[in-house]
Amino acid sequence: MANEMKEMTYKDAVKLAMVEEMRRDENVFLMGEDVGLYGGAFGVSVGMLEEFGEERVKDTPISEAAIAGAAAGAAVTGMRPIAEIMFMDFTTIAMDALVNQAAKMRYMFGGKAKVPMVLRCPGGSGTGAAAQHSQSLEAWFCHVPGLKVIVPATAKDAKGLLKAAIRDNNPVVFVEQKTLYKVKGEVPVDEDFIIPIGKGEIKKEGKDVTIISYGRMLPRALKVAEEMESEGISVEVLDPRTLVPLDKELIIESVKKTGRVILVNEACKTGGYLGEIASVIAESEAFDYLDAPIMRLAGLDVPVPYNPELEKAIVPSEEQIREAVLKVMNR
Amino acid sequence: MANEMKEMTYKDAVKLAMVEEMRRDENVFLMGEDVGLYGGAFGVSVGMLEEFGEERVKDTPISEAAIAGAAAGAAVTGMRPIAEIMFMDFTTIAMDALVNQAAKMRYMFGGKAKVPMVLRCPGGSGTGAAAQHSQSLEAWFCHVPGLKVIVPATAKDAKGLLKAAIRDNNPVVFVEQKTLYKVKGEVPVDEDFIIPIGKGEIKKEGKDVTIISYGRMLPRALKVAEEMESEGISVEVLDPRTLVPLDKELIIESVKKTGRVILVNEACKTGGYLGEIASVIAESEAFDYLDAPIMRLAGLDVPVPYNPELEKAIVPSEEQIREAVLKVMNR
Amino acid sequence: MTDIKKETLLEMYKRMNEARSFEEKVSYFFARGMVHGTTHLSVGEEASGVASCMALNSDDLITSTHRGHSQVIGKGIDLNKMMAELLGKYTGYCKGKGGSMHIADVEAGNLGANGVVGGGHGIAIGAALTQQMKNTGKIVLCFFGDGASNEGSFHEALNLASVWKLPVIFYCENNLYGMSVPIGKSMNIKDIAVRADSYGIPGYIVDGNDAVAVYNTVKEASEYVRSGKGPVLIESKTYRWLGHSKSDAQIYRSKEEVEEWKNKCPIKRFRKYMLEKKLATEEELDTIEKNARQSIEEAVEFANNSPNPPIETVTEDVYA
Amino acid sequence: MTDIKKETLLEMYKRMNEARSFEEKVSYFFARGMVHGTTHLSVGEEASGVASCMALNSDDLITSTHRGHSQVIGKGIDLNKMMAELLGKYTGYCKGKGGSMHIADVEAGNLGANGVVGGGHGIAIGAALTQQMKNTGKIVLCFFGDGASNEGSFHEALNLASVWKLPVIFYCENNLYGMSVPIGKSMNIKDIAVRADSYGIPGYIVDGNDAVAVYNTVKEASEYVRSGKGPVLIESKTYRWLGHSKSDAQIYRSKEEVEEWKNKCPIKRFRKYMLEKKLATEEELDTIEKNARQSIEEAVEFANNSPNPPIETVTEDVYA
Ligand SMILES: Cc1ncc(C[n+]2csc(CCOP(=O)(O)OP(=O)(O)O)c2C)c(N)n1
Ligand SMILES: Cc1ncc(C[n+]2csc(CCOP(=O)(O)OP(=O)(O)O)c2C)c(N)n1
Ligand SMILES: [Mg+2]
Ligand SMILES: [Mg+2]
Repeated sequence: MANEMKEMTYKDAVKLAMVEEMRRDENVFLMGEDVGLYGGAFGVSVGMLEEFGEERVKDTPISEAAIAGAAAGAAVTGMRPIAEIMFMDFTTIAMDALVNQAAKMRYMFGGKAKVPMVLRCPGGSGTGAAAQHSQSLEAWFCHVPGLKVIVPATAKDAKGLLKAAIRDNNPVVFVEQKTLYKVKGEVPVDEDFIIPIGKGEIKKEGKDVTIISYGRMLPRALKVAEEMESEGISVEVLDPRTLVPLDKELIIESVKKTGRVILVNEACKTGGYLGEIASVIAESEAFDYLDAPIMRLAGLDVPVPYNPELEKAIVPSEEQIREAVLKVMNR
Repeated sequence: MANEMKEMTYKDAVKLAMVEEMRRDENVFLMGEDVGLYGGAFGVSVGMLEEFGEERVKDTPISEAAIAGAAAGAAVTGMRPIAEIMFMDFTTIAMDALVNQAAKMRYMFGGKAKVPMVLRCPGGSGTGAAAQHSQSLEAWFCHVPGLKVIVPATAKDAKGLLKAAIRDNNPVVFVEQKTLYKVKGEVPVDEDFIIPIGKGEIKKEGKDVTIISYGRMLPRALKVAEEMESEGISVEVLDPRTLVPLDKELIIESVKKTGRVILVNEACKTGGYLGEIASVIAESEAFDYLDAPIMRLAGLDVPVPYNPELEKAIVPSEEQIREAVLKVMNR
Repeated sequence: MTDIKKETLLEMYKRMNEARSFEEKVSYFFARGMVHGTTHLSVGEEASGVASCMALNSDDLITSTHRGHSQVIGKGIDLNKMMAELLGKYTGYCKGKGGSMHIADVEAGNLGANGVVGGGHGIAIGAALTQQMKNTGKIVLCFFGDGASNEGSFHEALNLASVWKLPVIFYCENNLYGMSVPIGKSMNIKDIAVRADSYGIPGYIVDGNDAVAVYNTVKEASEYVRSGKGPVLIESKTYRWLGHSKSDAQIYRSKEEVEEWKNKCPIKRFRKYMLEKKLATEEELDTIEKNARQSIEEAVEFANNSPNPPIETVTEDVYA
Repeated sequence: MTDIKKETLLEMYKRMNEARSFEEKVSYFFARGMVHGTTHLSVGEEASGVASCMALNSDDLITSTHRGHSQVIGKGIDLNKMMAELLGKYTGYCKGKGGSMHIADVEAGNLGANGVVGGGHGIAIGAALTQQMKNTGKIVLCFFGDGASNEGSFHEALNLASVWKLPVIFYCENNLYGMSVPIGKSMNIKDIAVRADSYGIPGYIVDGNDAVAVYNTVKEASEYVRSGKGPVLIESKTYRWLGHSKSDAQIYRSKEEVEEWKNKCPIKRFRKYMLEKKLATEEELDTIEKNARQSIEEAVEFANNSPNPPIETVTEDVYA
């Protein structure tokens, strides 16, 4: 039982985490635009209204600032809100509440407050929704002390990490991946299955080169890694899963082992979080083990275009990841 | 005449840039909270109302989203607005207009629009204004394709770069430094003095180690660099001035020359722009010239505290910069 | 009140029919997975979108919305380029980079549809500021939905526009729903027009399915606005027949409600009106309808024959 | 209407005097550069800040503002810890990390002053949601200024609170100015209370310099709100005597205007009222005033004798 697994989609794993925590703790509730009867723009919360009622699955007006602000206010007074922002792009409207209020309240008040809220939002391109519905803005939140930032790439991680986020006493930005919502994976049934925030995972062991990736790019990295076995290149794939706090130890150990590292995400390259990861490596003892420059493979520095071919072209492809591996291997 | 210089404060240099451009081009105007009679929270625009009238120096309601939105709308229809956000911290309220609208309009519309606006805002700690009035959030804007980002550290650069920003056909985020407002420097009188956006400057030549710094931390870096001459360490100080576009060439050349690099700013370290600069170096040919790991010296990952001693402690001190130099020099 | 010129009425009828045909075609494409992404159709709202724009001068400006096809067709758009954009083609208004949610033609005064609910409010007041400062005599019409009127950007923009007396019409298309949430659950007022009082500006309510009423209301409002008296807020009451976007099971409303509104079809109603008033003949109107459908077929053909954007354009147009 | 208990009236008078003395002291410190940063004084607004809070139950909650000293003293605060916080001391409410703009005491229901104009709106509705969901019977009073009522957060919060019938009083201290901009240039309405209509909630206007009127209005409103009928908006008309913050030459208003308002001193007025109504004797009131000044002297002493925060605390309290 404790180790029982069930196959489900990433989306259903997100829902299961919410449902389990709402059953467990009456202070947990969900609010957001169209999360009730409609079940959310991506159907993540379908059925939750039926189980928990309008009291705990709350449709809001289209007011992102109020959603995030209300979450902060509810959290600091004893609730554990989960606030859904329909697309990550619309966190732009919630930034003051999230950054200046939720993230800073504890510190500004000398440690005499806690703000246990989760802000869920789907990020990423690949759905043909163009420039204002496709961004990957996680780097912004990583730059705000007081926030934790999670980007799960598998159904299992989604469940374990969202449960951890809901139980955490800090504001957590939980970035879901639109294009992974329908991807299935094995998920522990155990209601106490939690993945600690701040623990990365080696998704595939290897010894020649480390690929560090998260979110939508992770499956691509894994696929390439598997394929390269046949070419005699042993690729390790590491998923930090949590961006803040970052599992530096795991990263440094892996890079020390392989001596080569490629970082892959889909956010715009300039100013993205890969720069942080690269710097952590460059500043660490792993620097001396590097046999090749640290390589970032990220999204192009452009808004997300509508045309499907253009849209595809802005994020790293399997082919590009492959080439990157060959390059750092000097092949 | 063409090379004539005048001593003035950083603040007055900012004003002079605005005044000259407003005289030159009737499409340029200033709007923001209390920029008129009051002259802005930091007195930057004192006197401008008198010269240009309420038509062109416009007090707004306290509505940051509308300020940035109106700037975008005015810019795309033929004006060249300068929008002041009173503190950088309040750009949190203007993010949708700036990021989803202004920055993306040109691209979303297939290149058939231009958005010549400048968003001015003062950043940084050191004034006892605590967590919501002291942030250095430039990294956010650097991560948004379509925006240019400038952080001048001297009166001369402030004038030359702001004029360039006003003449630029793209949205530019111009981050002023509160604690430098009263610092004086020599400024060219020439009304056509422009510093091209994207050109960094070697503020002091050296050969042993490169310090890359900008904004408030630059004078500190320079001071330390001068002092270290007597200890026989030759420190080069490079100010990128423009963060996007970044003068990669200048950076790479400098690092190739010195083989050692320290990056200094006051923003929170995690997810800050130093990570980008570090990665640019680590990915470049300069990597092979590195004799020491790339070192970042940035702000602590905490909200800005009120107490003056705590506030001082969160940003790199001259002493810490000094130690960093000694460290990379293995002394 | 109705001294609208016959040619204007016919043109209006034409554009309403083009909008309807355009969206029926798009809906067909989506149902068959022939288009990428999503789209938001305004079927049932044609009078609201078209007649409002037609009451403007042709060089006035608009900001449009995610549900903007009727609006921009009302403004007078090249259907070929619009269809091409929807299909992501290089010949589209945005060279295939924008799609349905970002159709724009800045030169012609269409400052863009917007993927952000309430995203047009700020742009509209800025555009109006330009008209005021340059003294162009032009005005701006800002489209938005009932749901958008709950965004902070609505409040900030209306307030600023009022204080500065900007020449802008805030035109709220109240179709009774946000995505799935009925207005009764997103605001505690019956008429969005009352919000005008918060800014000391006139508020109008108009039956958004009555093309003539829409036209006259916007005309009247535009005179007020153009004269320098400041902005107004118009609430246009209407209804969308189809789902919010391509994937909407519509469990939040009843079939009866939808049917009821289909009976209030703005196109049929306008047709009936013109016939009753003898402003046009059956034949004339039939021809217009046929031509409208024809124009859309041609637009599809144009779009289908258009190239995709060259891949290297992906990095172009970020900076000017 | 005035059946306010004598002890309440006297306590109110005491807190108003404490607020006045507190700020006079702070003003003195600032003038001499003895305090770090900036501060925003509410001298002249004591009735508005104090009497409103006193009309609440002691376990009700508030969100305060950058100009919040009268507000939090009205709520009943430990003056020692407050002064210590202002001086950045470890014994302050926020261990010296917050300062004047962030004085908070979450346990006592003070959810914090706010450096962001309009920053409290969202927090207040969230706190009210907690009370509603947990059925505590408590309500929240959200302070903000006339200027703040032009922020988008105001609009979003009032609308959401209205739809959800949250137990929150939105209490606008209209002191006629933002920083330097008079309300006539930041909004096009005479009374901010009219904005209540946009949300279908009751709006009240009260003379913010009349302590008894403020008390009674908030009392009445709190009964409405506590009974589950949803939020209300109260506009309290008042005036700040001093500059916006420490560095303000006040060229945007005339000396006469300031003098006029000084003549409407809320403390003197309240004193006169109590004497006329024979609710207190001169002696009683003198003693209260003296004690108030004394409390502030003691607070200063407490603060001065308090340690600075240990430097290593700088990295504490970021995460729970
Ligand atoms: C800021 C923002 N929040 C949420 C959304 C998702 N969304 C797109 S359309 C829509 C409903 C908008 O309702 P309304 O303004 O009434 O316009 P309608 O769709 O009814 O025409 C929502 C919630 C969005 N695009 N932008
Ligand atoms: C979001 C934001 N914008 C601007 C400021 C700068 N600022 C501080 S107080 C103030 C005036 C506020 O006016 P009002 O709300 O009327 O309050 P008052 O100061 O009159 O009490 C301004 C503009 C701020 N702190 N926050
Ligand atoms: Mg609607
Ligand atoms: Mg005020």
